[in-house]
Amino acid sequence: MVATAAREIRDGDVVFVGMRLPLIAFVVAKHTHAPDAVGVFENGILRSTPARELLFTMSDGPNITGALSCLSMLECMALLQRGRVSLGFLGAAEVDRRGNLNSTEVRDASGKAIRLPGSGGACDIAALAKRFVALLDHQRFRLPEKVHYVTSPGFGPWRAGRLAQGGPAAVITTKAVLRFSAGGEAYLHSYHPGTTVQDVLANTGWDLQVSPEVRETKPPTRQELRAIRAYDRDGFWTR
Amino acid sequence: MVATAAREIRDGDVVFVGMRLPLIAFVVAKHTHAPDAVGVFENGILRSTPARELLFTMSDGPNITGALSCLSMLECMALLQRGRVSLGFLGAAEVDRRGNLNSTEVRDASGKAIRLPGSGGACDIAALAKRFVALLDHQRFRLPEKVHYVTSPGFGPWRAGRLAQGGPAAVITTKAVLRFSAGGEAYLHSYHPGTTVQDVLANTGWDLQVSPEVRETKPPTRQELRAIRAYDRDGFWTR
Amino acid sequence: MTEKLCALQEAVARFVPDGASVALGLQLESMIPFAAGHEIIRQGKRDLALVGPISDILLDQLIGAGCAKRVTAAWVGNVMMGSAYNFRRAIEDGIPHAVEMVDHTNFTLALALHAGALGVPFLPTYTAGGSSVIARNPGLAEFEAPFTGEKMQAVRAISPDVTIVQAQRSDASGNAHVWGNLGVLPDAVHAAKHVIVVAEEIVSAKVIASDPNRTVIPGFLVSAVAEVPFGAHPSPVQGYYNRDNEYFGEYHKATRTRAQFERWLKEWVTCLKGREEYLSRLGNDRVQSLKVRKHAWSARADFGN
Amino acid sequence: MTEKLCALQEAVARFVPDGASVALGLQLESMIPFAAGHEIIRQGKRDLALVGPISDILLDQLIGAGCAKRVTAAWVGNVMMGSAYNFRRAIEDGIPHAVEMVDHTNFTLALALHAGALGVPFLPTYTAGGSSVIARNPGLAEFEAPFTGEKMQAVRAISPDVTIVQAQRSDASGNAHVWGNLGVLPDAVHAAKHVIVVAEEIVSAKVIASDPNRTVIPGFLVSAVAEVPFGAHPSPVQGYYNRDNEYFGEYHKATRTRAQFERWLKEWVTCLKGREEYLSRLGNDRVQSLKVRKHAWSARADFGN
Repeated sequence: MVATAAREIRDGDVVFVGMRLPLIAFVVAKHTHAPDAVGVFENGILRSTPARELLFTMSDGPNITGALSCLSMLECMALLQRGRVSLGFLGAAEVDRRGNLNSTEVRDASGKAIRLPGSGGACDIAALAKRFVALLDHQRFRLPEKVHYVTSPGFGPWRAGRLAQGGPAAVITTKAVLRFSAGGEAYLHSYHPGTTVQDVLANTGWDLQVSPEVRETKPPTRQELRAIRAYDRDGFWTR
Repeated sequence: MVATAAREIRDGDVVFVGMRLPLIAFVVAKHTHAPDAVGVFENGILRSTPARELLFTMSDGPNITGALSCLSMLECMALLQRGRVSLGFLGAAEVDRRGNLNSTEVRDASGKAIRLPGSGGACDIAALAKRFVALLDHQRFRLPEKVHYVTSPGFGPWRAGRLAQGGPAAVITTKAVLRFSAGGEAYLHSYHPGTTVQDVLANTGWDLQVSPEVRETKPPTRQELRAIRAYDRDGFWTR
Repeated sequence: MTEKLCALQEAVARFVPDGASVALGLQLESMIPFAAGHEIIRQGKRDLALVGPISDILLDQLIGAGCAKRVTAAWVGNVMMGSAYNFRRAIEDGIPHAVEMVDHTNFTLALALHAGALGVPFLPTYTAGGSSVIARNPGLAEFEAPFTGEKMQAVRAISPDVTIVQAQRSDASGNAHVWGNLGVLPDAVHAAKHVIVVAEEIVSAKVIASDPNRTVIPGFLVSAVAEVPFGAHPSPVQGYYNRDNEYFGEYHKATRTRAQFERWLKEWVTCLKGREEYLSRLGNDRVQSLKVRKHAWSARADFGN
Repeated sequence: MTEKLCALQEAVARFVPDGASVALGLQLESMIPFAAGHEIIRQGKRDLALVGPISDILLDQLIGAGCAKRVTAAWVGNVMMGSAYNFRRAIEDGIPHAVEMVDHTNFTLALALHAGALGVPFLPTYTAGGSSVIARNPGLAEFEAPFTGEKMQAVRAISPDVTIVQAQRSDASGNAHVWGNLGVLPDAVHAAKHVIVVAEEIVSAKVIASDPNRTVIPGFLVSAVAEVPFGAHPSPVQGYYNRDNEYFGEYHKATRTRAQFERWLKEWVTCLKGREEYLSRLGNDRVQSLKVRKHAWSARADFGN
């Protein structure tokens, strides 16, 4: 999942790096195919070199030492709003058929509202990055036909007037990679090694379209695995 | 003129210090009766101690060395707009009966437009400081009944919704101090030593009201003169 | 300049009245003013309107202790571990009492404070269109932009009654140096009616004046400054100490139930007099192990002439 | 990071095309990029739309040399001496040709660049109401604010084609340290399509990375960086050299008439190849006398962990 996420980063990209797993994906990309990518962190940090030690949060000391610049959150968000950010990463608790993301409030089986942490910068990345990629733990209840709280908007009428193209470029789950048609409908692009198309469909909350070119996700290369292991030695983020 | 301007600064004031003469007035006030005044300079500098050497511009090295803070122009102007600036100083080429100031464009005797440098921060100080004081070279053509370009608005209908009270608290000229009635009309408050009420009236472009309590401007004290002379040794600003 | 140096107890007692809006945790996961937050809890402050983009687990502690009436934030949780249980209990079940949640995004919250700092009632943005965030937050509204006529979102200004900042070093007048990621700190300082600075160390005015570009917090905006070494633990302060990751993990495990949290709160906050007792409880070995050892000094800049 | 280091000649030739909007003189009276301005004059650039709050006498020189089609500024003159004669000749009498003047106040110009930096079409403000500035500048307009309904002024965004900044030190990728008063520099850098950095010295990436809070200009926004010692003379660069006050006085006296200015321009700009010849002309004694002697070093900050 982390290696697949890292591959979405192109060399030279200005990447808006969200909390948690994206922190690792950025480091892996920098160590492999995208040495010239620049990372933008919403706390105000810009980095052109990967942090030397494992980060638990983006404000950890090693992410500041040797940073390219330490700005304010406003200045980093302004990069997004000016269209200077080529790719944004964010996590979500739920993703729906139209690419809407929810990380604020879900319902449990009984219909009771469960409160999640909220948007952070997720809504901003979805609204303003030129491309964005969402990361998701693949479980059926996390892929409903329609989320009931839109933290980060996907494809829809509000696209007009926004800088972004609208909707995720990819949703990378623990089982698969979903992409979106020009019409804004999700489809199965690839399934990870160890799973199957059937398994993915059975764990998705709507009748997920399957690309005629569906394939197995390219497994992590030795180089990628080495970068992940070297960075997250104890497997805190990547077990 | 400089001593009279300095006296408008109260101890503890946050003073927006404009270009040229106000730079000296601030230093004199700090050295005499207002040691706790804070100076805000539109180039981004905040100072709580007077600069140790004579300044020709607010961005001269000595105004930066030992400054309280170096910010951006936006942050300094925001102090004004938030109502955190108790007093602003500005120069002008013309002042009219209603306290409108012009430092952008005047007409010569033939009616030809003469281009002056423009507002700088003058309009902002007039619009947003809680009180402001204008400095003027007292000549009849510089005190017309009505300026034809309002660089810095005085008393008028646009006051509604602004933070400032509107209009100058005082206009300090080379001959006199003008203040304004509650209705926004200028009157002669005091005339400087060496001049007379008649002289001031003869050199003002409208029928200037005279306060029944009109008096001679208090001459500079020895302490004030000492502070001016110690700072502007060669008399560049204060001859 | 007036001397504003006082004990943290006094600063909180004077400038954080019940019912106040309080901005804190301005630099996201670093330099969170935990010592000040714990003092707020110990003094039993009530009905606070808490403002902060994230504040990691400090918001959760203040909510669990019953200090908050409202939370205006973009993200409330435990950044490393996920959910924050007190926050969930308050929102889902009204335990210990109901708390109003005003959801922002990081950007809209940054803009709200920026509007406060600029002294304008709102600022325009393209973010949040089409989201439920804008639908549910009355401080966000669609409007038509002048000049272009396009639909944009307006973010209403937030001007906190008090902003609490953690700084690396300050002089006795509250002129403070801060470095590392700044988050929303500059705007939260400028937008606030009062500012409390909690500094790792109080230094001479000369040290601060030697680098005015580092003086992110001008003292004349500051109401009180307190010296509290290790005041941000378990969050990190660049150049002073690292993040205590284990502490965040332990907190997560130790606060799953309300009863567990009450025990935790007693042990780590209400039974302690202040930061010194807290550090004793933490133990010298742990404190020492967190201190910065690999120094990385900034290249010097010449402010001479 | 890509290497962007080049000669100033090349930077100007590539990134300042005829007709471009060019922001410069961002820090008011200090760190004005005179060397870059003179290169623009030597290369005979035409129809430039100059943007700057003040730029002291550099705007006057560019106008006199016939490079400007439009000037968008808050104040154009000689700060120490008063009027700028070329500016007056151009506006009053169309000499050497007519120039369009768009008047701003310092604050509205700062907000226009801030809007450009934030990526929004306008920003709201309370300044300039009731002035002729707003009446004559189409980039300023009254509108009704959302939420409060009050009348405010909208300032239209300015996004310069190129921003030219003077920096104290930069690495070869354009990551640059700037200290002292910042003026509108941060916003002008962020708002621009291209950025040219003129640095007093090029230093190693390590020096720059040692203090990320000093890196006001992130290299990935920079198109070209040139090393030009004394590139801001006669304006001052904190820590490097002081203001050459006499030069401003001499310029004032030497440019009263068009013929005088033409002589001045030949002597100081068009007959010289570049900054080295300019400094020879200035003379070693004068250069040495301006150099900073009373050093005042910043207290160090620890970025370690």
